Amino acid sequence: MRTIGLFLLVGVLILLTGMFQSWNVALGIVNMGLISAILALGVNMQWGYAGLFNVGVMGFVALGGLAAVLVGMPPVEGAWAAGGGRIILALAFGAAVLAGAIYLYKRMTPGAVRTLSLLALLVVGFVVYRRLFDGAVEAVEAVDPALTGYLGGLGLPILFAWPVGALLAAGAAWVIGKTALGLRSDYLAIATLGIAEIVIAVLKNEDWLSRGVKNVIGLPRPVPYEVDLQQDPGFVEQAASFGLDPVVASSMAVKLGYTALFLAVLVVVMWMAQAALASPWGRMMRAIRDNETAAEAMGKDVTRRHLQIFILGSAVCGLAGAMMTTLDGQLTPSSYQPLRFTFLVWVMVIVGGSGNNFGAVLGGMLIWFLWVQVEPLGLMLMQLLSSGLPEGSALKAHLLESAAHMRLFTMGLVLLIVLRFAPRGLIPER
Amino acid sequence: MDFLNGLVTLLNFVVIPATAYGAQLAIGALGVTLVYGILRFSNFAHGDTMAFGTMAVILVTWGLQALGVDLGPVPTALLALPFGILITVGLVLVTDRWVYRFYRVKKVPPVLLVIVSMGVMFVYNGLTRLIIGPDDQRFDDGARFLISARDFKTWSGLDEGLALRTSQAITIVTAVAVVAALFWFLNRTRTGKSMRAFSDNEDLALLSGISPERVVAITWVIVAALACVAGTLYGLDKSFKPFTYFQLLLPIFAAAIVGGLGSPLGAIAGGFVIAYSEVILTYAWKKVLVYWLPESLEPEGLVQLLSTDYKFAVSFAILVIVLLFRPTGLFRGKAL
Amino acid sequence: MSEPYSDRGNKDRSITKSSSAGGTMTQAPERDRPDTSRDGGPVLIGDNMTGGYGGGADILHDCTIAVDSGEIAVIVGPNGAGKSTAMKAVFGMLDVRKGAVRLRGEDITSLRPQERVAKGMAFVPQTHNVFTSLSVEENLEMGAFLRQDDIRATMEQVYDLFPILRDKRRQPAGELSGGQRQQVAVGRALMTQPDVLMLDEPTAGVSPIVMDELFDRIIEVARTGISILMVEQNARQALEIADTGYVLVQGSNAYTGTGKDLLADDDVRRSFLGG
Amino acid sequence: EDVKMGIILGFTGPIESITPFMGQSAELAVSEINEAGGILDGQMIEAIRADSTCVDAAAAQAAAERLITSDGVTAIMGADCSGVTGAILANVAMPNGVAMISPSATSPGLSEAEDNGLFFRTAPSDARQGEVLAEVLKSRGVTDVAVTYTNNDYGKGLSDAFISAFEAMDGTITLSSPHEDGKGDYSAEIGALASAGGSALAVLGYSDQGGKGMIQAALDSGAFDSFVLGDGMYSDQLVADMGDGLDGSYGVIPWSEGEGTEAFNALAEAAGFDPASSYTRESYDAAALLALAMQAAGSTSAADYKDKITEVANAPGEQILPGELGKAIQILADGGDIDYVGATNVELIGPGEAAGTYREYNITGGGFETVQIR
Amino acid sequence: MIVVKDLHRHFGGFRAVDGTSLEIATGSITGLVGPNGAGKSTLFNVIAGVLPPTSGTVMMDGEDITGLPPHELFHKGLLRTFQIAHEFSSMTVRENLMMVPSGQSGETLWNTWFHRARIAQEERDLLKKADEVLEFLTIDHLKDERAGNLSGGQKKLLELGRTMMVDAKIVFLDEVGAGVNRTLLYTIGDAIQRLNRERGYTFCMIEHDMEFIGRLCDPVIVMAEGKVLAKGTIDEIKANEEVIEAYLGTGLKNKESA
Ligand SMILES: Nc1ncnc2c1ncn2[C@@H]1O[C@H](COP(=O)(O)OP(=O)(O)OP(=O)(O)O)[C@@H](O)[C@H]1O
Ligand SMILES: Nc1ncnc2c1ncn2[C@@H]1O[C@H](COP(=O)(O)OP(=O)(O)OP(=O)(O)O)[C@@H](O)[C@H]1O
Ligand SMILES: CC(C)C[C@H](N)C(=O)O
Ligand SMILES: [Mg+2]
Ligand SMILES: [Mg+2]
Repeated sequence: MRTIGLFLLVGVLILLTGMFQSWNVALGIVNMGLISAILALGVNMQWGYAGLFNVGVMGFVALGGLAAVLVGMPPVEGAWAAGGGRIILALAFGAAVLAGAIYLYKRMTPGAVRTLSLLALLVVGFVVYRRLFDGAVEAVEAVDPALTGYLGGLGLPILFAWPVGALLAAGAAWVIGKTALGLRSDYLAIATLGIAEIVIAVLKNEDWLSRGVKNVIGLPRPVPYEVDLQQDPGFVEQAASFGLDPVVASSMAVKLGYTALFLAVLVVVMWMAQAALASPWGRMMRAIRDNETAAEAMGKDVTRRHLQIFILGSAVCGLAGAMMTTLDGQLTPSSYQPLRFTFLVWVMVIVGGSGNNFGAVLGGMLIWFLWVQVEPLGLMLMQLLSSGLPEGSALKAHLLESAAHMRLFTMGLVLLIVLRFAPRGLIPER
Repeated sequence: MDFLNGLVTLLNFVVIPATAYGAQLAIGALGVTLVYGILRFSNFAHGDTMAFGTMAVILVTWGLQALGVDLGPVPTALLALPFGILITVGLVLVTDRWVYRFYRVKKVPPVLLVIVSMGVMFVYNGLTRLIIGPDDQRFDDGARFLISARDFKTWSGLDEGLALRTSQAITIVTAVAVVAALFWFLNRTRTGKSMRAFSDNEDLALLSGISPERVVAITWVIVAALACVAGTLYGLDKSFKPFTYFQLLLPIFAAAIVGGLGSPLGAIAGGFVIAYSEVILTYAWKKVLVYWLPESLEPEGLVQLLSTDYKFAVSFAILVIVLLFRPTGLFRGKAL
Repeated sequence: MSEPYSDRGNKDRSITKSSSAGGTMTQAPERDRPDTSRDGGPVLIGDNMTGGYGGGADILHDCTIAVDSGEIAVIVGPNGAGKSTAMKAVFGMLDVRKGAVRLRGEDITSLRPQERVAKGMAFVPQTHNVFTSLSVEENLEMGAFLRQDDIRATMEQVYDLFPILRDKRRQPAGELSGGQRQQVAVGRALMTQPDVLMLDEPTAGVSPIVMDELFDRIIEVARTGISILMVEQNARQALEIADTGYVLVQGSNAYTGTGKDLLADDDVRRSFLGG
Repeated sequence: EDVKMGIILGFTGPIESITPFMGQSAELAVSEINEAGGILDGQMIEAIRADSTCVDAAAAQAAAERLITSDGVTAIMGADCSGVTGAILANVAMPNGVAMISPSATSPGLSEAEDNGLFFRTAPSDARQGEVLAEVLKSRGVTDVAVTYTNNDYGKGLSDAFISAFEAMDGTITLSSPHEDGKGDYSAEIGALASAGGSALAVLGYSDQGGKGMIQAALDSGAFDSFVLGDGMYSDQLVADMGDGLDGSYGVIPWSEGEGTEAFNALAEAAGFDPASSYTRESYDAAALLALAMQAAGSTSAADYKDKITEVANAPGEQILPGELGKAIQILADGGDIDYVGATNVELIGPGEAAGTYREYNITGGGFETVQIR
Repeated sequence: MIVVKDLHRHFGGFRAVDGTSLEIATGSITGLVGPNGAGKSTLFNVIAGVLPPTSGTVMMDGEDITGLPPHELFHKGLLRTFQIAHEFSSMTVRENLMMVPSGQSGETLWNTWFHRARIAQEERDLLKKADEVLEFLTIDHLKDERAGNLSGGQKKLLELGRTMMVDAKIVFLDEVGAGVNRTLLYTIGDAIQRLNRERGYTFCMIEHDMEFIGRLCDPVIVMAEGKVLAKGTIDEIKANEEVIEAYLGTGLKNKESA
């Protein structure tokens, strides 16, 4: 009941936005809200089901974004010729060295000999790798750096990027999980946070991969371009029959296209999450979250399950990341900030109600709505505050000037108020 | 001579900056670690508490300067510090009363407090900017250097300079003093022990007659003081800019965690681990090696292990590695 | 400690059997008893307490628990009967909806636990009863948190009672064995030097030799005038030393009487003491 | 009926300290026009601010979306940072057919972005600045420098351009090391750069961000004593803060000498803000150009006025300086032609971006001293 | 049969288990007693894979199981309870039991999406079984209560109940009796004997209640200071001077004679 009421509330908020601001704004919020909901679902799986404190959401989202580039952009021909093969070779070599090191570490008996041979392997491996890699990278990055300077992608339809984004994130999660999942709570948190920073550092600095901070813009789209629609007489006619301006209609049509795609993904993910949670699998996960020692003693392989859920949740984050980059139409690594891509998602999960999938979805939609709307809200707040002051007073001027900073202030205030009235989240776990 | 030149280079570009930065992180991390250790949550508002405290100090400093007060070579801000601390304590206590207490009484799980502290962070963030604006503020006066690079060169006759800033020296001394005091307080005094007892088992603390509100209040007072001191020292050394203080949050958390959450000694150690790993791994060792190695062995390249592009990533990689070998940090923190 | 040693033998008490669990008011045990405390009632009484956890259903139904100075009162009963709940209610750790808690005649129903400590009460809960990250010695110190005088002598007494703790004084209590922890917990409460000592299953998990020590010591403590209220599953031994025994069933007083009487009662033996 | 113009800048976020001035500049142009009677026969322009956050593409798009579809703006002055600018252009401006003029997005990549003729900028692409900077060094006989740049599209693009130009002139780059803005400490970067050596350090960053931190760290440790400064580093505040530490340093800044700039400086000072803060001039020009183009087209629809932007900005026509916007509107209303000079001598070339001239300056005695205009 | 050979477990310099060797015969109910801190729980934890041993081996039916993780031991039929109850506190009492059996098809994600009918069937059976166990332990009225809200003794019962959900070979009980009402405890004792006789479970139990031990256990092993002090029938143990001195104390003797 409460669930339905709250979802209705969000619906009404969005309708109001549509009526008082514009339907385009409302749809824009819905689209990002849907993506946020998926992201929140991913985090909720890790935290709400299994108690894994992943604060590296940003990293997985970014990997999803990378997938969008790698899948969607056309390959840069000259770049492949210049050194694409060699880069792949270098990377494969690097991976082989690491695998060899792990093999040695496992096979040899501990002692000075092992340490030395490991060290030797790694040092030699590193030098050779850099030799192979650096030259190739330089060559690739030299190909028209202002425009390309990277390898490009596969030139496939961008929708393929979504599963690929999930896979990429899952792969990263596997590696991270194998190494760091032994850590408890806050220690795992900071490790994932660190790893996310590393992912972003790679995206920012490996220009051959995705142009680094120079950004990739103009990603292909899964939906038609507004301009094309505006020029399509059929469409214009149809718009007119609804009494709509073709420009407005076109951008709404495009947004609705995204909405449909995102909604479809959300429904599938949600169904899978719900089915899993309501089954013995979900019960087992809750048991593990409650008491790992006891779960282990009851025959549950805690490590494996943690890894499983970590990979799954991260894959969902990667999926959402790819969707987001698709919606943006561009990859801008420097825009990946922990505040926006990790902590805000956490706010969504907790405000929504951790452990509850519907809560996560609600939190995603609601918090995103607020994140966008606190700007005018903050402005309003300041006008309200300063309305009593005499026109032209220095304080009033100062207050109005600071209005922009009320954005985060308002966000904080709203957050605190919501949590005060729903400390276990809006839709608590059972 | 060559050896000395090499040594001075090393000191000037590695040891001194890393130590000072490490100490800055450490004092910040102490605040974080204390909240974690006693109130049991990761306080995201700490960076912005530091910013707020620094702002208070700056405003008082300006006031003092306007009155014509100055301390000679020592920055006036130090005189303003006690006032700043008072203001910060006030803010933090009010926050506790209005915000955190509600959740404490409800015994909510720690993550919720983490999220609540994010809300507080946003509010402080707006507050600071509302009062002093988002801009850079310089407020250090007095002598900037204890030893400046140029003076050192003339004095020693070496090719390389060595610089030590007043603020760096103050920071290092403060860090050591504060951690010693805190360690003593928590482990030797009755109040300190009762705070640890409270964090360990709240109900049982109650049964021993320990007043929770008192413990919490003392904790916040200390934390606010630490935040104010850390922020001010940092601002003196670099400059004050609210946005940077938010950015400091990550390395501060990293430091607190590598050291072992809840452990004051750990916070100090963590600060240095983070600072040193950043500097050492990305330092181009060529210059030092040129002085120290015979000519035949002189390196061709820069002898830089990793480019500074990855500076931030490096410190986090170190952190992850440390945690893999010591899963609850260097000083065995809590795993809640 | 200034309480006079009270006569433990000459008491005329018989088993009172309540009509049904949670039913009508039972005859309150203290009414049969000659007045021993200063103002007429027992030193500590949880009188007709009704209440439960948070917003949940009531666990206690008109439950009355009392202890007089220098006396040992023992509560027994099946698991989940509400014994621990009754103790917590007396100590102010949950809301008592009906009834009252009085200490030396003074109504303390609305006092917070830490205020009750200041009034001379001490409590060892059944679980989570040590500070796991504090050393054994610090645990004991925390027991004496409100005391202003020199605590070293008391600490020595505790160490004499539980010698193993002396060896482990610097070790975090969380690293102790189950029985050792239990000893720390009791030691912590003794450090308070209370007038009323409340123990929730103090002997759970301690070895026979320590258990005997503990019971001996409890008698000794009571002789100095301290009132002792405890829950026990080692019911036979406990009732042997008890002045008053309470059998709780489903949150109500089922039987009340002297320890010996309860031990002699067949019903009680069979249903609650293991034959 | 008012004409609405959006001003999208990062009022919060990493460049929050320069955006207020940029916003004020743009509003200065707007109010100047309004005082002179507005455009299109007395329609007043209403400037509406929105927050681009500089880094959060999604939030920036949402803000732009709201400006256009809810507030009904018909032109956008902004955005500021190249990343969000690209996002707004592709996802909001183009679909809705609204023109935008960015005062400060300087990434070379934006030259090639698909824009349906709707995107312009009053700042030159960094490709050009890199060349100018290299020439300056060469003319001073400097052969080896260390480079540090802010790690974003602007810094990276500028340093790429500079390095390739400098190396083409046989210069040596000892080490090129990025720095992140807003970080706590730059000793690691300075350590590495100092060790690599070089007769000067080229700082291609922001004057109140990492760029400042780098200079501070270099001065404090005595690593470098001469700096070559990119456009983002031009700031009185910086020189004031560093004391005599910057004496002997030099740099370039998109500039225009002459009446236009001076007129703007006077206006800004009268309005009470610092005209020399980064991108204030460009912001004024961007807002002015939008208004003038509307007047020239006689319409507030971008479909009509977008082609007029280049026309009013470039010759032929009567030269228009800051402070003469009223006059310009009158000329246009009378069917005349103007060549908007503005605060930066705007001349739009190629895909609608400023050609830009640069001022080479020295810092001496705590002030800037022009060496020449390139 | 479990064979522990020269097992050590040290904490820093402290030898909690100090060269213990013992055997637990298949089909027996072996009692393990000893003073507080003798190393009994530590020994259990090492056998059950919670703590790695410092040295020494543990064999189960001829197979070396030293250091295997607990979940693998569970699959080999080795179960244990905890001295300090480890319930899943936010789950209901019934769920606490239903989660125990391994190999539930509903624990595989794939099945939760595509084989829902099979899962439903299994769940019905589990539910029935769980309810039976709860009834036996007299806490069936609490089946939908959060396990965290149980009383101290009830949690102990739940610990025991979990071992009754599956077919085990050997069950290690760490003071299940502490805090359990005596009347109920003897019912539990009967159940243990029945499981032992009818289903062939082997039990090894730590307990301080000598009467309870006496009723069930043969043989009884006494540990002290990390080593085995004595082994024998309950009467032998009670008569052993060393054991009396270290563990039983004279009080017991007095009481028995009294
Ligand atoms: N993590 C640890 N660190 C240090 N010492 C420990 C640790 N765990 C246990 N010990 C010590 O090992 C000894 C044996 O403990 P153990 O729990 O095995 O005793 P026990 O025989 O089960 O006693 P009890 O009957 O009281 O449960 C104790 O003295 C205890 O202090
Ligand atoms: N925190 C709680 N919240 C809700 N119900 C609780 C809580 N603690 C205990 N209960 C319920 O109250 C009833 C009485 O519990 P209590 O702990 O008082 O029993 P007890 O008599 O001490 O039993 P035991 O001998 O097992 O310790 C039990 O049925 C239990 O389920
Ligand atoms: C305002 C400046 C910080 C913008 C910068 N020139 C960019 O393109 O990102
Ligand atoms: Mg109990
Ligand atoms: Mg034990």
